[in-house]
Amino acid sequence: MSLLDTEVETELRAAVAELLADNPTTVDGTVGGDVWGSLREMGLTTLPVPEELGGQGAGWREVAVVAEELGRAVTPVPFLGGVLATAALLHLASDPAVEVLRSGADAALVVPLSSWAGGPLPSVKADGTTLTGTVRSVADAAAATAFLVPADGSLWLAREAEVTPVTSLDVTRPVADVSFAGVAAVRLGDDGGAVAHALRVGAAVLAAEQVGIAEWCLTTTVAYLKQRYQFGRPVGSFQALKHRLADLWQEIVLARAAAKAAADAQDCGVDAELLACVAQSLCAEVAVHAAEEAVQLHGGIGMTWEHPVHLYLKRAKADSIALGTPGRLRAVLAPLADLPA
Amino acid sequence: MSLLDTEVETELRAAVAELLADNPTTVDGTVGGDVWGSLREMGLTTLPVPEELGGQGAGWREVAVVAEELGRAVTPVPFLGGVLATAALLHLASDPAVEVLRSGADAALVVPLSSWAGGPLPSVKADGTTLTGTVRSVADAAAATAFLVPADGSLWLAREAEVTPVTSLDVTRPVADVSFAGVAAVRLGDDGGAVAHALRVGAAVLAAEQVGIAEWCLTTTVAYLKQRYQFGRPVGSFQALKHRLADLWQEIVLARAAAKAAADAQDCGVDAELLACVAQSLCAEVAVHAAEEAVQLHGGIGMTWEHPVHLYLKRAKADSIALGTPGRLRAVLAPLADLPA
Amino acid sequence: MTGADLLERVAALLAEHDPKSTDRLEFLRARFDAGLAWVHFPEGMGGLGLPIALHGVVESALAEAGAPDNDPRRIGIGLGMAAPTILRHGTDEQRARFLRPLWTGEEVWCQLFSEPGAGSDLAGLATRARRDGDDWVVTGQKVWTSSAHTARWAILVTRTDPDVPKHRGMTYFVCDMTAPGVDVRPLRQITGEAEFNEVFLTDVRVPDAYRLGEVGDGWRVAQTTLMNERVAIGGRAAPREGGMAGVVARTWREHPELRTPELHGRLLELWARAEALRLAGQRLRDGLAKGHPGPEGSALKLAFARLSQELSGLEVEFLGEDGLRYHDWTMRRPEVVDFTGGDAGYRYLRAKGNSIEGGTSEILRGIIAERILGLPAEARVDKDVPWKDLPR
Amino acid sequence: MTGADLLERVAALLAEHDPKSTDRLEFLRARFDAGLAWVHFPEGMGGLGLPIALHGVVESALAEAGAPDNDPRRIGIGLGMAAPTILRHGTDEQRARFLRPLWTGEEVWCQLFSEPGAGSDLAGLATRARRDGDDWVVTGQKVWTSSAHTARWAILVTRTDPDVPKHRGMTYFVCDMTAPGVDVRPLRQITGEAEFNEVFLTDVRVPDAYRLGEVGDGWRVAQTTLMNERVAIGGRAAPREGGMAGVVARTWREHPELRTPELHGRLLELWARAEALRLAGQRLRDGLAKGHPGPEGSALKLAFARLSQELSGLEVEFLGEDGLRYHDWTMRRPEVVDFTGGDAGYRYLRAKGNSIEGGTSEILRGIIAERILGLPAEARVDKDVPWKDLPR
Repeated sequence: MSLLDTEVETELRAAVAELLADNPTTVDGTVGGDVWGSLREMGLTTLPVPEELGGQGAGWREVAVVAEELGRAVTPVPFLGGVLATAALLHLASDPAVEVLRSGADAALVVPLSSWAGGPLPSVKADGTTLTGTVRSVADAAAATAFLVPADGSLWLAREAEVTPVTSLDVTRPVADVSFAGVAAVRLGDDGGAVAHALRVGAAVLAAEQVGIAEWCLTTTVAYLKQRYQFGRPVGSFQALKHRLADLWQEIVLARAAAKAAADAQDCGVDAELLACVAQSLCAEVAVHAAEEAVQLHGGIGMTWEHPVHLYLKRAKADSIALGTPGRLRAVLAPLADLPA
Repeated sequence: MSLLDTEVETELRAAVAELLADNPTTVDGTVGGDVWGSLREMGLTTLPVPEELGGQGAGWREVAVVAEELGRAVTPVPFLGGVLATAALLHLASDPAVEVLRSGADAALVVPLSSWAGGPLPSVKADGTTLTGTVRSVADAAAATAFLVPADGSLWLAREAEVTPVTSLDVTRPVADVSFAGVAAVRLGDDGGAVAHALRVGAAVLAAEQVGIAEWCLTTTVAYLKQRYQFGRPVGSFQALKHRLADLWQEIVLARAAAKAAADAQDCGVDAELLACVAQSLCAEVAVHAAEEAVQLHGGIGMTWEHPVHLYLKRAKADSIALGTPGRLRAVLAPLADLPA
Repeated sequence: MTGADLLERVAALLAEHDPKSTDRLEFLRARFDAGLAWVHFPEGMGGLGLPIALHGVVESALAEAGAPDNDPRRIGIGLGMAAPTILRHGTDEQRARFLRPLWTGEEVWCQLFSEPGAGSDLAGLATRARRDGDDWVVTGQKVWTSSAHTARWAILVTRTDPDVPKHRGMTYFVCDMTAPGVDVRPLRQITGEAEFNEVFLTDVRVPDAYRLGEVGDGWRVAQTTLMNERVAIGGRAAPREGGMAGVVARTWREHPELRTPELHGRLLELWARAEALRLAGQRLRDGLAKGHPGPEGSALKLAFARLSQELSGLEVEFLGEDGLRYHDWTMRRPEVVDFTGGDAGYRYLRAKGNSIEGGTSEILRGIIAERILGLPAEARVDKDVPWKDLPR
Repeated sequence: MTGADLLERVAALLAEHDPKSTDRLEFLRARFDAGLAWVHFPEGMGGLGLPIALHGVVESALAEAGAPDNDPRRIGIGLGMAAPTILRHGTDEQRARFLRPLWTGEEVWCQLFSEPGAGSDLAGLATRARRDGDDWVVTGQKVWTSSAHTARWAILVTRTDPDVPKHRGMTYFVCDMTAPGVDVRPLRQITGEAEFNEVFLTDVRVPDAYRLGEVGDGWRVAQTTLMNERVAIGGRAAPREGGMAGVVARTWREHPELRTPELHGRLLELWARAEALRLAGQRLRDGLAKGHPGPEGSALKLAFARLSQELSGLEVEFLGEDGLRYHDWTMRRPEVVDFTGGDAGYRYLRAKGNSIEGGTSEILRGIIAERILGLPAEARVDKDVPWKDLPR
C-alpha cells in the first residue's frame, strides 16, 4: 500500500472539491444547492458498495477522500451517517441487508453519535416484529428513510421512526432523537460485530474528515495572517505565531499519514482496529487544536458569527466526541498495542 | 495568613542566599565549604523543633524558605532527609522520639525517596529489639547517625545500618540502599500516621525547593538570552522564545503561590494534605518544565557538563519522583477535592 | 483616618439613610456624597483619599447592613476604566459632571477603542477626529463594544493627526452615545449571542470640553484605561471552585456514569491548577494590601484564559452525548457577561474569548517578556513613520 | 538499467568476491568499483547514475547474501554530509581522492561547522582562514564535532573575508585532521559521556587544492551539507515500536506493579503518536520513491525530538525508585551514538539533544513557517552589514 493518493483518488478529490467550491457552506451552517443530491448522482454515497448492488465497487480509501473534502468545506450533508449504515450492512451481508443496499435508500444506523467500537449500545426492545424505545443524539437521522436498529443482539430495519431534531453544538451535523413506538421492523440478521465494524470504519473515515478540517484551519489562518497588518507589519511575520503554526503543520503531517493508513487498513484488513484507534484519537485532537488556534489567531474576527471558523470549531469539537473520544479510543487501543493497564 | 514572605522570612532567605553564594555548587554537583555545618550552626536544620528541645521554634514556612534557596543553588546537603525525620519525630512526640530531637542527631527516615503519603511502605522486620531488612533508594542516608525505620506498624530507631551509596540520577541528592542485618533498635512508638505526616510535610517543603529550581532556570535563561547574539541580535529578542519564557514565568507565579500556601498549611493545619498535593503536583511539573526549557534555550551549551543547568534538570526530574509523582499525588488529591474516580 | 473612623462614617450614613426605607438611588447618591463610594478617590469625588486597602471595610459593613450596591457587573466599564481615566486626566468640570452618575449607575459607560483594522495594535486606529470650531467631528468604526446599546457615554480614542507617527497623533474624548451620527449594531458571536456591538460614527460632533488630556496625548491617556482593565480582570477574589473549575467539578460529581480514568487525571490536573490560580490571586491581593502591586496580574489573566478554555473543553468531552447538544442558537443581547452560564457548549465557546478580550494572550506574553523579564524588544518598524504611511 | 540488470550486477560482484572468503575491506572496495556503493552516484564514483529508489534493491540483495556492510553508523557524517557535498561542489581530483576511502570506511570524516559563538547562526562563524601562497592558514575554535578523535578528514567552513556581509565572506574546505595545529578535546555532555569534541585550530595549513567551491561561496556549499543532514535525520525507515516507543513499551510490559491509570493514558497517547510518526515517515518515503520528496522531513525531525523527550521522560517517571538511579557517570567516548541505549536516565538526558543537534527545533520551525507555509520573514538586521561590524 502507498500512503499517497492514487491517481483515482486525486481525481476524486478534485471532483468533490469542485462541487463544494460551487456550493460553499454559509456562516449559518447551511448550503445553497442540493449538494447531497449531487453527491448521490456522482455515486459518492455508494462508493464501497459492490457494483452488482448498484454501487461503485471502490473502497474505504475513496470514502475517506470524500470525507476529507467534506470536512475541509464543513459541508452539512448526512455523509457520515451513510458510511456507518453502509459499513454495517456490508458486514451483515444477509439477504435483507443486501436488499437495503440495493435499494439505495438513505439509511441511518440508530446509535448515539458518541458511540464507539467496544462501548455500550442503546437498548431498544424488539419483540419479533416491532421495535420500541428511544435513542438519543443520532447523527444524520433526519434525512434517513431506513433505520438500522441494534436490538437484542440483532440488527433490525425499520422504515419509520419519530425523529425529533435536537439543537446541536455542530449545526452542520445535527443530531436527533429517534423513537420507535412499537413500529414494524424486519430482522436483518445477528449483529455479529456489524455495529462495532461500522463504528470502527466510521472512526477511520472521520479521521480523514478531521484532517480536512485541520488543513482548512491552518491554510485559512496562514492566509489571514499574511494579509493582516498590525504594528506596521504582517501579523504572520511575528515569530511566536509562526512557530505555533509550524507546530500545527507538523501535527497535521502526522495526522494525515495516520488517517490515510487507517483508511487503507479498513480495505486491506490488516491492523484495521489498531490503526482506526491511532488515527481517530490523534486526528480528533489535531482538528480541535487547529480550530482553536484558528479562532485565537484570527483574533476578534474569529469570535464572530460572520466568520466561518466557528463552524470548524464546533465541528472539530463535536467530531472529537463522535465515534469515541480520544481517551476512549486509546482504551480500546491498549490491548491491541499490548499495553495493558 | 499571608502568602508573602514575612519580615523574618525575608531575612532568613537573605542569610541562606548569602551563605550559598559564598559556597556555590560546582558542575560536578559538589560544594567546597562545609555548608551543612554552617546551616547547622545557623540553626536551620532544627527550625521547626521547639526551643525547649534545642530547636528554633519556627514553622514549616521557614523550613520552606530554606528549601527554596537550597533548590535555587542546587546545594548538595541532606536537608530534605532531615525534614522528613524531624516531621516524623515531632508527630510521634513520644519520649524516645523527643530524645532523638533533643540529641540533635542527623536522623534519616528510612523509606525510599519515591514514597508518598498514602503509598505503600517498605517492609523491614522488627522482632522486638532488632531490625532486619533492606530499603532501597533512601535519600540523605549517608550523613545519618540515627535511622528512623517503619516496621510492623511502629517506628524504630537504629543507630547503625549498612549504607550502600547508589549512583544517582541527581548527584546533588544521592540515594543509598540501607540494610539492617539484625541490628539493635529501640521502638519509638506506634506509627500513628507519623510517616504519612512526614511525607506530606516533605512534599510541601519540596514544592518550595522546586520553586527555587524553576526560578533559577528562568532567571539564568533570561540572562543568557540577553547577552547571547545570533543573527546580529540578542537571542532574547526573538518573539517565539519571549513568549515561551512568559508562559514559564506565568507557571512560576502559580507555583510560588501554591508552594507558599502549602507550607503555611503545614503550620496551621487547614487543608494541609490538599494543599501539599496541589503544590507538589504542580511545582514538580513546573520545575521540570523550567529545567527542560533552560537546557533547550541554552542550545548546545546547555547539553554540556560544564554548564550547571544539567544539575537542575537532574534535580528537577528526580524531585518529580521524590515524595510522589504528580499523578500519584493527584490520586491522593481526588477524595480531598471530592472528585472521585 | 483609621478603620474605626471609617466605620463610624458608615454608621452615620446608615443612620441617616436606613437602607430598608430609603430609595436605592437616593441611598447610592448619599453614599457617594459621604465619600464612601470608593474611599481611595479624592474627597468630593465619592472618596476620602484613603488607601485602597480600606475600601473592603466599607463594603463589608454596608453589605452586612443590607445596603443596596451599584450592581458593579452592569457598570464595570465605567467603574474599572472610565472612572480612573477621568480621575487622572479629566478637568475638575469633567470629574464633577461624570463621576457621580457613573458610580451610582444612573449613566452606563462603554469603551470605543478597538477597530476592525486595529485590534491588538490600538495605536493603529483610524477613526478620524477633525477640529471644527469648539467641536471635533468624528468619523470611523469601532468594534467589540460591550454595553454600547445601554450606554449614555463612551470613552473614545481617535486619530487627530495622521501625519505624525501613530502613537503621537491620537486624542482621547468622552463621547455622548445619544449624539446624532452614533449607530450601534449588535455583533453576533460564535455563541449565538451578541454581547458586543459594532459602533459606526458618522460626523459625530464631540465638544472640545469633552476631551480628556491634551490633543495628541491619547495614547498616554489610553494607557491609564488599559492598565486598570488588566488589573480588574486579573485581580478578582474567588473562593475555591469559584469559577469554571467549580462548574466542571459539579458536573463531574453529578455524572459518575460518565467518568473515565483519563478524564479523571485531566480534571484533577486542571482543578489543582485552578486552586493555584486562586492562591496566586490571593497572593497578589496580599501584596496590593501592603502597597506592593506586583506584576502578577498579567500572569493571572493568561492562566485564567487557558484554564477556562481547558476546563470547559473537558466538560463538553466528559458529557459526550449531551456535549453534542446546545441550549439555543437564538440571538440574544445579554446585559451582563456570564462566563460560566449557559450549558457546557456555551461555556466552551465563550471561553475562547478569554484569551482575546482585554488584551490577547499574545500581547500579554510580549508585555511580560519585555516589562517583567526585561527581554529586549524587537525592532519596531512603525515607530517613526507617519501613521498615514504605514501598511494596513 | 532495470532492477533485474542491477541484480545481475550484484550477482556478478558476489560471484567474483564471495563474501565468505573475501576480506571485508577488499569486498567493500570491489563493491565501490562495481558502482554498487550508492547507485545514484555517477559512474566511476561508486555509483551507476541510477535513481536513488533503486538503491534498496542492492542493499537487500547484498544483505541477503551475507555481504559485509560499511558500518554506516560509524561513518555517518562522511556518507550523509561530506560525500554529497564533495560530489556536488568538489573537483574531479577531490572526488577521486576522497569518495572511495570515505565510503569503505577506511577514512572517517567529521564536520567542523558549529562554533561556541555561532550555534544556530552558522553564517556568524569566526574561524579565520587567511591566504598564504598555495595554502590557507586557519585559526579558530569549533565545537559539537562528533568523530573528531577518530576522523582523518573534516569538512570545514571558515571566514575568509570579514569585511563583507556574513553570508558572503565564507569559504569551505576539506581539512586534514592529522595536520599540525589541530587539537581535539573531548566535550563532556550532561549524560557524562563525551560523544562530541571541541576542536581548536591554530595556524593549521590547508592547501588551496582542498577548497570546495569558490572563495566566498562557503555558505552555499554548506547548504548542500545541511540539506543532506536534515534528510538523513528525518527520513529513516522504522518498524512499529522501532525507537524510543518500543523501549518504553517494553519497560511498561515488564513492570505491571508500577502501572497507574494516569501513566497508562499518557503512554498510549505517545505510543499512538509514535505510530503516526512512523507512518508519516513511510508516507515521505512513498513520495521519495515517486520522485516527490515533499517537505515533511522537517516535521518528522520536530516530532521525533518531542516524542523521544516525552517518552523517555515518562519512562523515568514510571520507573520511580529505579528512575532515581543512573548506570554510570564515568566519562566515556563512544564511537557511535545510541539514543535508545543506556538506562532510562541516560535516554532521558540524551534525548534533550534531539531538539538541538542537526538544527534546533526553533530554527526548524522558522524554516517550516517561511519555506513551507510561506509566512513572511522577519526583518533581518544582519544581511547587509560587514561581518566584522555585527554585535557578538
